[in-house]
Amino acid sequence: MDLTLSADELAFRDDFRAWIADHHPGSPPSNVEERYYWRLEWLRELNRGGFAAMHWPSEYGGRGATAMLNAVFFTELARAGAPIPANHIATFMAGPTIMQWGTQEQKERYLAPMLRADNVWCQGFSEPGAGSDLAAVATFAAREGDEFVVNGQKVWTSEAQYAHFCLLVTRTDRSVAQHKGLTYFILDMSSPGITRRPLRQLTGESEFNELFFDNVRIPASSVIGEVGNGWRVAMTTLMHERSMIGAGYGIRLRNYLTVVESHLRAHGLLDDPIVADRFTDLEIRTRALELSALRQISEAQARGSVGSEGSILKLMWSDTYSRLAEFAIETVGPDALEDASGWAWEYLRSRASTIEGGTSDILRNIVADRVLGLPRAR
Amino acid sequence: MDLTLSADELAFRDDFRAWIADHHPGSPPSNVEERYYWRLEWLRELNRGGFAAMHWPSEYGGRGATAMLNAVFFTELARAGAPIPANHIATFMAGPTIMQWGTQEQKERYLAPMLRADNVWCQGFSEPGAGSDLAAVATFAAREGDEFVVNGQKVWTSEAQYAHFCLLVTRTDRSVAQHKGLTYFILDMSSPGITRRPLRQLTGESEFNELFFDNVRIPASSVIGEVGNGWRVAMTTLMHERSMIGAGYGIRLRNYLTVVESHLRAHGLLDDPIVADRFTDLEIRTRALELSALRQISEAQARGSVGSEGSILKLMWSDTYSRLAEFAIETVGPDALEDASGWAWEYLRSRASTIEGGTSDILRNIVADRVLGLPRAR
Amino acid sequence: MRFMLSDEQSAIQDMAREVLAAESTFDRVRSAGEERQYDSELWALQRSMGWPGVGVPQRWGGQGLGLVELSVIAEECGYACSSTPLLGTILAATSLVSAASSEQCERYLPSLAAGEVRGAVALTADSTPVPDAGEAGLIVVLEGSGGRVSLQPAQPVETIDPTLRYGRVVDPSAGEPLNQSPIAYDSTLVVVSAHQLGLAQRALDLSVAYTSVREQFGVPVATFQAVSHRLAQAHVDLTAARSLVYHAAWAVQVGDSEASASAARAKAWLAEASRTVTGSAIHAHGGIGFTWEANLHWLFKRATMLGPYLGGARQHRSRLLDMLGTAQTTSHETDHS
Amino acid sequence: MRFMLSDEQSAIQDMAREVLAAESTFDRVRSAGEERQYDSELWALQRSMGWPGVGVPQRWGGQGLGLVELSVIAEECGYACSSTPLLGTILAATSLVSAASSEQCERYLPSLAAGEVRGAVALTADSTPVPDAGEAGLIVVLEGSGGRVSLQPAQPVETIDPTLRYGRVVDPSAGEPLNQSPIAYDSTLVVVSAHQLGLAQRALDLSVAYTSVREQFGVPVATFQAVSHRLAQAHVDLTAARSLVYHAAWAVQVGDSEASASAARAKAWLAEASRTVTGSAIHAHGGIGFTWEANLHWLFKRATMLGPYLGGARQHRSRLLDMLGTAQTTSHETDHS
Repeated sequence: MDLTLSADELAFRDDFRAWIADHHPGSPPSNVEERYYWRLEWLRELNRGGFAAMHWPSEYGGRGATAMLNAVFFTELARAGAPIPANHIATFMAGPTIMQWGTQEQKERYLAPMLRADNVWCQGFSEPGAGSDLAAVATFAAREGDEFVVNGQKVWTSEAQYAHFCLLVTRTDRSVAQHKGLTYFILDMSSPGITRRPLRQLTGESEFNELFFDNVRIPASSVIGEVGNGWRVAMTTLMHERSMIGAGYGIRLRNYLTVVESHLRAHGLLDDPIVADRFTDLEIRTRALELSALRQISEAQARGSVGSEGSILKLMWSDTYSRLAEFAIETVGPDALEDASGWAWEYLRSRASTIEGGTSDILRNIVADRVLGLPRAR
Repeated sequence: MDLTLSADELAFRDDFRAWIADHHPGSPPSNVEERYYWRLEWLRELNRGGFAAMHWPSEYGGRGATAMLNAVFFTELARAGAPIPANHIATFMAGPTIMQWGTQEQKERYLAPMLRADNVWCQGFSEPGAGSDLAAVATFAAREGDEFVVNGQKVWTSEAQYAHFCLLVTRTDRSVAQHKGLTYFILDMSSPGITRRPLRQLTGESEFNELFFDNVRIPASSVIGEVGNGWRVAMTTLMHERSMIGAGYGIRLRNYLTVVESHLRAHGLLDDPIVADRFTDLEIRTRALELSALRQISEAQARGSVGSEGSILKLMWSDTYSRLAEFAIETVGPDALEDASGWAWEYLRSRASTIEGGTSDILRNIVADRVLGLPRAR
Repeated sequence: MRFMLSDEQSAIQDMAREVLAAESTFDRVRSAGEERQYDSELWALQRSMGWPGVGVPQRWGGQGLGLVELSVIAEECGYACSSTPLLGTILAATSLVSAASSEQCERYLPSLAAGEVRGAVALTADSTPVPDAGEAGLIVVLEGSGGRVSLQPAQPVETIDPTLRYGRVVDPSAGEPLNQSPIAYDSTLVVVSAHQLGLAQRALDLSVAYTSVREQFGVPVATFQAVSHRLAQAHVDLTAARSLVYHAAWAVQVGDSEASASAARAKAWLAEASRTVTGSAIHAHGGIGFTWEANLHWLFKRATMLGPYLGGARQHRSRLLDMLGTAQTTSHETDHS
Repeated sequence: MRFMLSDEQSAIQDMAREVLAAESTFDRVRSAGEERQYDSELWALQRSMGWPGVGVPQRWGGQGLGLVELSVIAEECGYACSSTPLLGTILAATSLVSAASSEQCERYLPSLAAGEVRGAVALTADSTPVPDAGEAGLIVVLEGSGGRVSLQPAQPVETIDPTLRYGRVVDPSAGEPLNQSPIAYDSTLVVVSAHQLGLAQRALDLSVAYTSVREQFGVPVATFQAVSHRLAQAHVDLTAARSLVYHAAWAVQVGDSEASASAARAKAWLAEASRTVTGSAIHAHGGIGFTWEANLHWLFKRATMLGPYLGGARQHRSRLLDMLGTAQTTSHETDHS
């Protein structure tokens, strides 16, 4: 048990801290689209410094960083008030998946442009009829010679409005057991037959999209990891998604907590014992999440693999985030409910936290099943 | 909508209030067994006044009271600090079940002695392997001529140590669907082959018992409602159990809340804003339960039948009771955790509230299934 | 004793639900919300049916019905999440009925009862956005058991609930003083609680319907206890809510000694339960629940806005505790002969 | 950075669990509880293994290990719910190590480390029953960052947890003053939290095992989400608990700037989580869980007793808030170069 940074970690931290000081991207634009491109430019800048994908092997432009070093990276970003770079579906999901399952040609073609932000990626897993149930994917890819012809629909594809490529899970065989008939593709988003439709959320914004496929043709060379092997490839993607989650969750929550705390202190609201007690409970929950993320990184490193414990962090995050957003809107004052207030936005946005990226119900199934080893329902 | 008492209800209330004033049984003995017999004597006394089973038809010694009048009865008991009379398994479960399903001979033999407390009853439904699942009853009754021979085991039979008769659900046919092979008996507890063993609870006391049956012979004339019809008869018993529940729960909770409130006020503990806020929330929950019990009585009277809504009251009661017991032990002071304290007893006893008489999980199934009409899991 | 709606009251409920199901669909609510304008067609219909004057005595142009009937209407408007100035107008009319002099009643009630003037009710010491105050012609500002009636326009506020026009009182000391009447405040608490109950009941009903047909892993999602038990708990919480709201409506209406305590309980409970149940309905719907088109958000947003309005859960618990302290022995009597 | 037990620490944990699984079965715990006497055989064994002195420097007869190792032992004793005066004795020894003068250390530590004298730790301003004080020969009474060491016997108290001998300090002003040392209090908070973590972890493990085999309606009850999700949530809460406890152990051990805050967080969280998880285990077991023989109650009762001991959740949240106020900018740094 030793929570001090190693010499390497310290050296990196000092380097990166100095680098950020010289390259800080400043304040975010207020327009949603401009903000996205600003974060994409920030990815390019990080890439010039060699910081775009810390955890990638150096042969692909990364630093072969340990998960712990990656956590240091994110902590420094947060400390400097710098944004999380855009295109994380590329750097955290598409990249590692292609490294593990892709052909040499695919690696050469796709990996490097991700870090230069020349390729923006989105993820086409969820469907209206499937939701949390990947095995129920219905979007069908029919083989025709050297091509597959895709018809169907995806939902909840974030950043599809910017994306050049999509990680697409389809069904290619309806005659075998559900999760065996899946195939995983890289889809060029400029292919004819793709319709992108923004999905308006209860916040009024559209972070997500629906994608419709009408006879979209994909070359067979764009299959990742063999026809019929889509389930396993998709699991790789999801595991990488979960492995990046811990540090990111902790930072989001801590930053928000700090904003709430500053407001409460500035307005003397912590003099109210009930407010004080609830706030401090939320601080403890936030710290517990940060520490649990670090602990899981240590354990994953020792074990050499990422496990299902990311589900635990996600559950902690969504629970604490929802509580914090409710607490804030009840506590900060009567302006909180006004349309333009940041408090209102966080409060509304927090309602998605128990749904997006695996509903809390599904995650508790995973914890029960894979962590506790309880017998499965069906 | 009119929550004032009717003229009849008012007249009864005034009569009964005056009667109690003349017949009050005084303070309870501290010994558990003596207290039970004291409550049994109170049943006899009530019976002499004609109050032993308000809801029974007058031909059996009751008053044909509406559920609302019965609620008035219980409210007056609580107001006077008089105990709930013993033998409620007879008056609220065995009696109504025999009235509905019993033969003329059974009615004549069993009903009247219940109110005189000459017959004490217990309920043999639960089994170690069955728990909440009545259809899984394994205690077997094999027919031999005019008799059945019973072997098996029951648990959680409260007051079996005092009982002369037991409402016994057994399996008589293993070849048909689980809930079709059941038969319901009246078992004479003096029959040879019955072993009663007290079941020690985490409070250290033994409210409940285990019953073991070793070739216990029951005459076929003791079947209630036909061989193979046990499931339906048992449902009648359980429905009557639930119908008595509302008023009783409200009274128990309100009396306990009043004790807590007096203590808090006497020690100035309500000056603490967190304590005050929690206490008041519990008062609201208690009042909501009392009012919901009254509302359900009104609705059941209008509809002419008792529904599954008793489950809702039980859920409210166990939730509020557990919260109140925890609140009390955290709040009343450092003596609360001492062995002999009433606070400690309530706290420990409250842990059974989400288990006994239908676990909260089963009750939520019932609400989901029968009240909300959601599709069933299996 | 009969603790349920009378046949007449049930008939009012059925009629209101039927009318609103046809004339206040979520399509209508959504377009009102998106345009940030009331549904003027629905408002005209509600006026033609006399709803603004349901609780106003007949001599001032109303229907002269009681607080229970008013609560039924308010609940159904919550159930439909309808976008009209009805809530503020009945709140203003109700508080004037009990706190205005007969001269003031004469002056203000007929136009409120007819819906010619739109009303709202605010508290002096509270800057929580007031529903329907944004376009109200008359605002009752309550303070303690007294208050004032003011014709000064409020400052409009755009809130997270664009289906009602919220506002803040500019000068709480403006307007004519009213008589002392604790019932004015209690009545408004009951009406708002009833509206919140309707919002939550609708969210639960939508969830029951959706999860019964939506399939995941080959079965309706409602067959998973994670879903069904959450909805069952919501039903339990709304059973408590309904008992508290309608007991309060009756108690305030008949002047029962428990009236103020009961109104405080109802508002305290609904301030939390309405938001919790509507929020939990969003979760029960999964990803769809978070979309604009799912319509659940209108219920959730309004439930959120009405939580702190006229005092939130904590304030009413604190008021209740004071009342319990002074009326300890009588507060839980169910008989009031 | 390595936020997990070292191989040596894991070995201590494995050894402790193995010994206690054999020598502190629930049969032994139950008979100690029923007789209201410590398990003297187990205590002799713990003494022979040097556990009372795990955290005592070698020059005073101990093993000179750190707070992390001490927490591991405390957690395992909680896991076994063992009935010996070990908890009080290591608490007393630990607080003396940091707050006693070397002359006092010389005088008191060797006998505590050897288990010849049994110890306990109390707070001056608190009459919560103190575990192991009922038969302790030495009591450290902490007050602020100072305190006293007293040889005066405590007043025995029979509590709901008869597996430990509780007591109350008779005269908090008796005894010799100690040096000022905030670490004394922080260390005791960590050790008690670790013990509470062990209690809860055992309750969860028992529930996982039981619900995996116990059948209802023809399937293991753990296949019902009402059961499995409750256990999953308990696991999430204990994941948080473990992170907080072992971070606090490390931070106090190395004198990290976050030490006191981290200790307060651990105690605040465990005071509630330990009771909640052990209580929820009783429910998960159904009727069996409520019986004397199910043994869960020993865990639940001790978790309840230790909740308010050395300050409950509210007190530690309040302390934490004060610390956050004064050290706002550094409190959430994870690097401490």
